[in-house]
Amino acid sequence: MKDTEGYVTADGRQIGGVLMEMRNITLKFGGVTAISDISFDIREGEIRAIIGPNGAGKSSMLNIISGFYTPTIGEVWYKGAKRPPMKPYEVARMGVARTFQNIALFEGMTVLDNVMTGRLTHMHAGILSQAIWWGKARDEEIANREKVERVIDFLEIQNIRKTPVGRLPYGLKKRVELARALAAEPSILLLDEPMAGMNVEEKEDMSRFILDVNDEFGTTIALIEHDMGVVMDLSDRVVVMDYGKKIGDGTPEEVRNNQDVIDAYLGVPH
Amino acid sequence: MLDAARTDEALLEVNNIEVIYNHVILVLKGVSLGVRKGGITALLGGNGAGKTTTLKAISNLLHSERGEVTKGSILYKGERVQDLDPAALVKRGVIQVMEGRHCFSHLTVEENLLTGAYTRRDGKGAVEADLEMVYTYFPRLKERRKSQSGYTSGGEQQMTAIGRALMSRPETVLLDEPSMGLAPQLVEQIFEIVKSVNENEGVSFLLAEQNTNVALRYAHQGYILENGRVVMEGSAADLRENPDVKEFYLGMSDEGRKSFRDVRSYRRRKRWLA
Amino acid sequence: MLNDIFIKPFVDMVSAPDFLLQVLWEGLVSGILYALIALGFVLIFRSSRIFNFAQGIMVVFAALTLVGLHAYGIPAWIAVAMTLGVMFVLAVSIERIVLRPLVGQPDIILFMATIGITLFLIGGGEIIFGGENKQMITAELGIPTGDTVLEPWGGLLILQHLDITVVVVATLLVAALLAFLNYTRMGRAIRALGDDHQAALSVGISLQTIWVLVWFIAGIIALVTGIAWGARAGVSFALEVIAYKALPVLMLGGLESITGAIIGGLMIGILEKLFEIYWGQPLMGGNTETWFAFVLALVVLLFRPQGLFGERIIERV
Amino acid sequence: QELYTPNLAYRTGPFAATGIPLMNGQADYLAMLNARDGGIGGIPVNAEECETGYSTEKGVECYEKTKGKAIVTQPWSTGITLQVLPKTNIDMIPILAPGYGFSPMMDGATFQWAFNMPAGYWDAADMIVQYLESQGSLDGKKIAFLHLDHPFGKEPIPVLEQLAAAKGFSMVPIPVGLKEMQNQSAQWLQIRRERPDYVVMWGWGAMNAGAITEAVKTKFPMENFVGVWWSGHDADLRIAGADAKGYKSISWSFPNQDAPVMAAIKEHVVDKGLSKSDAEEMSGVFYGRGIVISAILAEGIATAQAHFGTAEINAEQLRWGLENINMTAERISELGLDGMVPPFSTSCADHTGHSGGWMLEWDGEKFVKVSDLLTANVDGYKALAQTNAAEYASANAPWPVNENCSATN
Amino acid sequence: MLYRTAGQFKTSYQADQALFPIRQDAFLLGIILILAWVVFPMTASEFTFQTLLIPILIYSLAALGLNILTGYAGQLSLGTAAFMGVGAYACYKMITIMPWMNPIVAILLSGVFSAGIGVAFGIPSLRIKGFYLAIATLAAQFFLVWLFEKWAWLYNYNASGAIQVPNLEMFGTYVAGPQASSIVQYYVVLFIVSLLTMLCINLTRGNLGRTWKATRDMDIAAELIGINLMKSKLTAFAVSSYIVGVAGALFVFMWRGAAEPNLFDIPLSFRILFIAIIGGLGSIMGNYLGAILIVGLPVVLNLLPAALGIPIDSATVEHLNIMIVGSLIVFFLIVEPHGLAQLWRLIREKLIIWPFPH
Ligand SMILES: Nc1ncnc2c1ncn2[C@@H]1O[C@H](COP(=O)(O)OP(=O)(O)OP(=O)(O)O)[C@@H](O)[C@H]1O
Ligand SMILES: Nc1ncnc2c1ncn2[C@@H]1O[C@H](COP(=O)(O)OP(=O)(O)OP(=O)(O)O)[C@@H](O)[C@H]1O
Ligand SMILES: [Mg+2]
Ligand SMILES: [Mg+2]
Repeated sequence: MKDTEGYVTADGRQIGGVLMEMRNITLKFGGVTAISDISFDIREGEIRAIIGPNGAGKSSMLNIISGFYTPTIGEVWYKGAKRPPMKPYEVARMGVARTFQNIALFEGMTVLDNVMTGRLTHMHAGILSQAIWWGKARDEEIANREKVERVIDFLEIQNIRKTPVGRLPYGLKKRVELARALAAEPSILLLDEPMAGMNVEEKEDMSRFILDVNDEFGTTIALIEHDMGVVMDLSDRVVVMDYGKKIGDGTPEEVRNNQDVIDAYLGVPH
Repeated sequence: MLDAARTDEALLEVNNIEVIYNHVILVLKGVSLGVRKGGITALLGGNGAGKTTTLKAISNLLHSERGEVTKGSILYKGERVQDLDPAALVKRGVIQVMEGRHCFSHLTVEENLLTGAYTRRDGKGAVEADLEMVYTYFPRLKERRKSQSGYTSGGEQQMTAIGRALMSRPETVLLDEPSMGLAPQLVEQIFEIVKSVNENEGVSFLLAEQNTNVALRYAHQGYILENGRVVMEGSAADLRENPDVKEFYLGMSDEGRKSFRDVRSYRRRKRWLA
Repeated sequence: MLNDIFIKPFVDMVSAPDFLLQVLWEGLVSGILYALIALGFVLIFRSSRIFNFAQGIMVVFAALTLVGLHAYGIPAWIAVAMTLGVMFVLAVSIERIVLRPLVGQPDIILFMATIGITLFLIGGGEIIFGGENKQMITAELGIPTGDTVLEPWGGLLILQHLDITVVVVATLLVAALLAFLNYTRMGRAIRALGDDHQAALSVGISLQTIWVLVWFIAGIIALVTGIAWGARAGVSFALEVIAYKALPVLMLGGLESITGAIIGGLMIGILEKLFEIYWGQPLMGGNTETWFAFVLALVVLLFRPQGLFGERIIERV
Repeated sequence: QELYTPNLAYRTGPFAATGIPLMNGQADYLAMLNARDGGIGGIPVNAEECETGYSTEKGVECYEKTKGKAIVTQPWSTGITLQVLPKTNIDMIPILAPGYGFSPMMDGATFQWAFNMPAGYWDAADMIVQYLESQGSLDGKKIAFLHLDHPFGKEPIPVLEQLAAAKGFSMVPIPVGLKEMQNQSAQWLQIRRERPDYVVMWGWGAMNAGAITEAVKTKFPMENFVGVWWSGHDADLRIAGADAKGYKSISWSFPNQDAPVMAAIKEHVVDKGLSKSDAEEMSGVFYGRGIVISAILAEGIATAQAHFGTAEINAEQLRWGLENINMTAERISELGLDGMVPPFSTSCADHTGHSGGWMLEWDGEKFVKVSDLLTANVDGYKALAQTNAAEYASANAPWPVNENCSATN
Repeated sequence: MLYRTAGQFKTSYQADQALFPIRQDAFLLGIILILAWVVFPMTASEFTFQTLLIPILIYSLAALGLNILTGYAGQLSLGTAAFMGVGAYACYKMITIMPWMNPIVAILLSGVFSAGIGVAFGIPSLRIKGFYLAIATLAAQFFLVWLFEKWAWLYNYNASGAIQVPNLEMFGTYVAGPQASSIVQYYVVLFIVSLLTMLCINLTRGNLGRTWKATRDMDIAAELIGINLMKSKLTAFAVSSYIVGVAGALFVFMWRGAAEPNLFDIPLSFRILFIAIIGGLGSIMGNYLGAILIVGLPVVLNLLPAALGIPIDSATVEHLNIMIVGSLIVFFLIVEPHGLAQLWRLIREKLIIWPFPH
């Protein structure tokens, strides 16, 4: 498959060319090698899962993508160009949004404000305009509020709009986090265990949201998840990591029958 | 010993408790449940149902969150324990593994485990032996024993937290979402560990879980919490067969498991009460 | 100008080596005293993440209690024992009344609470002891007061016996503390508490016991500090301001490190003295000691945000 | 019917140690007058204290609180003095700041409402230099000026500089920060390096004890160490005890235990349990100074009462009284203050009085007089005072100046 | 159901973003404004102006400035007083160099200087966090106060080393200096404080406010979602120091009349920190509540014994005062760590559901 070529998924969706590519990534922390020489790509419109045992280096990989860690060796290519070293906020402004394994919401703010922060990269009014709440600042505020409300509706969190996030239960927090990421209208969305700590019903909801985002906005999604049911059902292609190495890469079908993957991670064929 | 340890003797009784946070937010609206000696009791329910709150009410960790038990009583071995401080409760053998890991991030993994033995007075040797036991349960921890736990992965922290609780040689363990964030084979493994600790050491468990499937496979007894109320209780086997539980908690419909991709319409939750 | 900054000070140092030695010695002694106050801070910070602003006033309070009790005719050493008793009661009451209801609150709230305690102790202390400057009962405690005069290179070096005693006692105290924290079960529990109150509670570490213990130890340190400072400059509430001196020490050494407190204290004590004598006084009108330590610490922090020996700040997502 | 003379006292805070004996002396003298004579001119004095803790902010609060009824303000700190000084022009209440405050206040024409008799800081500087000169020529000598780094500490610098130029000595100012008062090793190292012939100290509060202990430690010859009057507090010296023997302090007051007023206070106040003081404190310099301060105030009141023919005088009348004090030796002895304060008199143009003072020396247990009455050479800095006063007036324009007395100047 | 919000529906986001979406709040604010602009000035005595009204307003403003930095942007600062000092000295220099300058303009401009210095001292915050930063701000505190003392140009080489507010006129009335009357000064202060409060409300509810709060709550996450931490922290330092600087200028020009360097020392910083914290971090209204408590309480406590006829000397009152203030701080922190503003919010929540308990 060439970089620019897409492919068609089992359920008939058209996937585009390579959006993001990790080339020979190695990441070391002092003596610990969290990732060693991993390469893979994420294609436009794809739902790409990253799985592997605990401590395999999955979250670290996401952190590299979003610029929080700088790889010891290796390159990140984005939209066909090598990404120079960047601050995380610059990466975010290039259209990369994410959620976190240990929820990283702004606990002191309301749900609405949290989701509004997702739109910060789209708002540019100056400080004076904001101070007098007039002109650009005010228009922007209203326009973006509308966008945010759409996301809020979409994720069905209308009724907690004005609740401070600190008081919410875990599952809802995860949803708010997703809302914040979605509000940014990213071209690629990184989800780190979005369904941890949810029951089946909630996972179903969450799956639904993920699929819809992917469907409606064509957002590319990279997903870390431990629930094999979810991974197998949702993802188009799966990377499997173990101890910082890549041990498998392919469609869910291929991965689930890969003996290395079974040994290292699944335990039993799923 | 096996089932011999499991008796009908009530170890922990929660009677109709009400919990309020911050003086205004009513979270538990009369929850009653019982944990039998030597049993594994599962506490199920959706996000925000109040599972964590219930566990914290029992272990008396609510105070530091500005929560309060305003009504009802909590008895451990027939004795009222509401007014004890958490440390006293640990001395009595009740320990909680908190949701979301809560490791001491600047301590190494091994130091974390050793703090679990803080209340113990049975000598270094015994503690060492238990440390080895935890390491055989979780070999990954042995590899990382000298790392500061703040720098270990999510799953490793979860193992540390559970291992730390086991280090106190508890009688009763309150486990809050032990499977969260763990790789599938580890989830099974942890529940196996729970089972074997339960069977071999006679430790009773009260576990709050989202992973209903696994939880009901390992538990003897189950409660389902919705919106701060117990809406269903019974033996694990009964609950597994209940059609509502099947649909909402196990993701099974009549035709068997459905693909997540196929759940086309959002399911509206059916509430037993509300 | 450049000559004044880069050359002359060093020429001065070399040309009067006995004076330089004296400067270093004075710096060392002040450094040890700063470190002593910082130790109290560190201990409490480590066990509870409380930035205990009251440490300074505890020094005054301990010293005044000692002197006050002695003034009632109680023999010195019994007064010391009784003062320790008072510090224990203080530790228990602070834990009961202030800390317990505030478990799990944000750091800044606890910090404020300690300022509240400070005010309370100042007000209460002045009512009980009055504001007059009192004399430390140095002789009664058997602390040597004379001095030894050395003549290196034909110059003059005066070493106060009191200062020597302070250095020795402080060294012993630090050794004891280090042993306590590193080789005991309590030590580990203290560190665990610092990381996560809730989790510590959940494994059965009793906040109450540890906090009382830690505040009591801080009280003991305060008494030692109070005796040392009091012997130099008398005991009055004006001593309270020296607490500020401990802050840059903490910053430089790291908030949770005993070693850091000592090394930070010594570094600051010596460097600020050198700077004041060789640069501050000739070039800047003097009195640079009010800020030099802070600026030095600030510069160090820019390179090591957790101080020289502080725990690495764990930043993960 | 009373004379309300509030006192902005400071018995708390970092300077309490020095404040308490002063306040006690002040209070006890007025209590004695009330008990013995039924007050002044037949009406009792209400010398209520308002606690400032030496904080300027609290001081202003006290001023605002008391100014409604008060006939005088005793601000008790240079900071508070500076703050209320401009307001007195409008509120028309005299400030009584004996021996402290802003030295150009000696220009009574400009500072109509401010009084710092019997002597000001510039007088002190001049007298100290005179005394040192009497020990031998100052030409080519070096004097270290150890002072609190604060307006108070900097007050005498202009005069000292002037004198240095005139007498050929060099002056090295050594500031002590408010937070370094108890930890002066750097300053004393500097003194050791500079090897001055004399150290002159403008210290206050905890700074004094700090300096004296440091001086003992560094073996600075005590007899070459002289302080201003606020640096001569017995309790500060007692910490060093015999080691501080020879230390000197210029003073316009002296605690003469044999003065009749002491007996009167004992009889009417102490024995009735009305005093907050104790025997040790009462024998000290500061307690005695407190007495003198109240005596000056009382004398001002009495003068005004006599002049205006009414016992119940108001603030403006008291101003006249304070301007026309004439404390002759006879009057001093009449008041029972023998040997406690030098004679002086004030006028409309001269609000300081320039009484002069004695050099006191610590003999290991107490202060004793070691000089005859020294009087300052006021002419040396009169011009300076006038320039400063004029500057002050123009910076604070509109600033009413008392035209009537500029002629008598 | 006094505080009933049901039935007040919002039909547009604009309405929802109105300053006071709840009618009762708007009503309450109206009352407060009438009190502040009309009733107090008409009834207050000189003493009340000088010891309560004016200082409370100025302290509230200073606390508001600090609150922007600490409460909103999460950067703990112990150097507030020094920045007030910068504002005061800047204003003093401007007024003495350019005596024709309009005093209000000068006061508003002096904030610019403190904002500049604030940004300079804020730069370390990019690397230093939490208490380390707090102590680092003490470097600013001590260094600046030292500079005020040593740099004689700042106080025009006054012999006393203090700055003295000259008499300043505006529209034919004195607004500053000893000749100014309290009521005029009160209105000037009230005007400036109201103006800045208004701007702060807007800033904190808008985009910048969210950026700050995000930085405060979790700076790593904030950076990962696209917030430039440097910009966020430095704007917070700038805005905060601006307000603090203006408060400093008001402090000296509209109230104290004179200032010596050590006025701007640590106790003042702490005082303002108390106000911000007791009032409630991350709240605007809290600063006012806090200032009323911290400024008003000692005044009242001082008057109390006399009013009740208890014979107690003023030093003891002062000692008791300090003790009471200390214990009240602890007390309020225990009752509601998030301050009086939060207490009010809880009361309001209770009122909304009143008379039902939940
Ligand atoms: N500290 C708190 N302050 C206020 N409300 C709280 C607090 N902690 C929890 N709550 C509220 O209590 C309710 C129950 O929360 P709890 O954490 O017990 O749920 P849970 O069943 O454990 O959910 P999850 O499965 O998501 O962990 C939630 O609605 C939550 O908003
Ligand atoms: N900042 C860091 N410093 C040191 N070690 C780190 C750091 N970040 C991650 N590691 C180590 O790198 C390894 C990979 O961690 P990572 O969080 O990526 O695992 P993961 O695959 O996400 O695991 P999990 O499924 O448990 O979340 C772990 O062993 C972890 O301890
Ligand atoms: Mg992970
Ligand atoms: Mg939970």
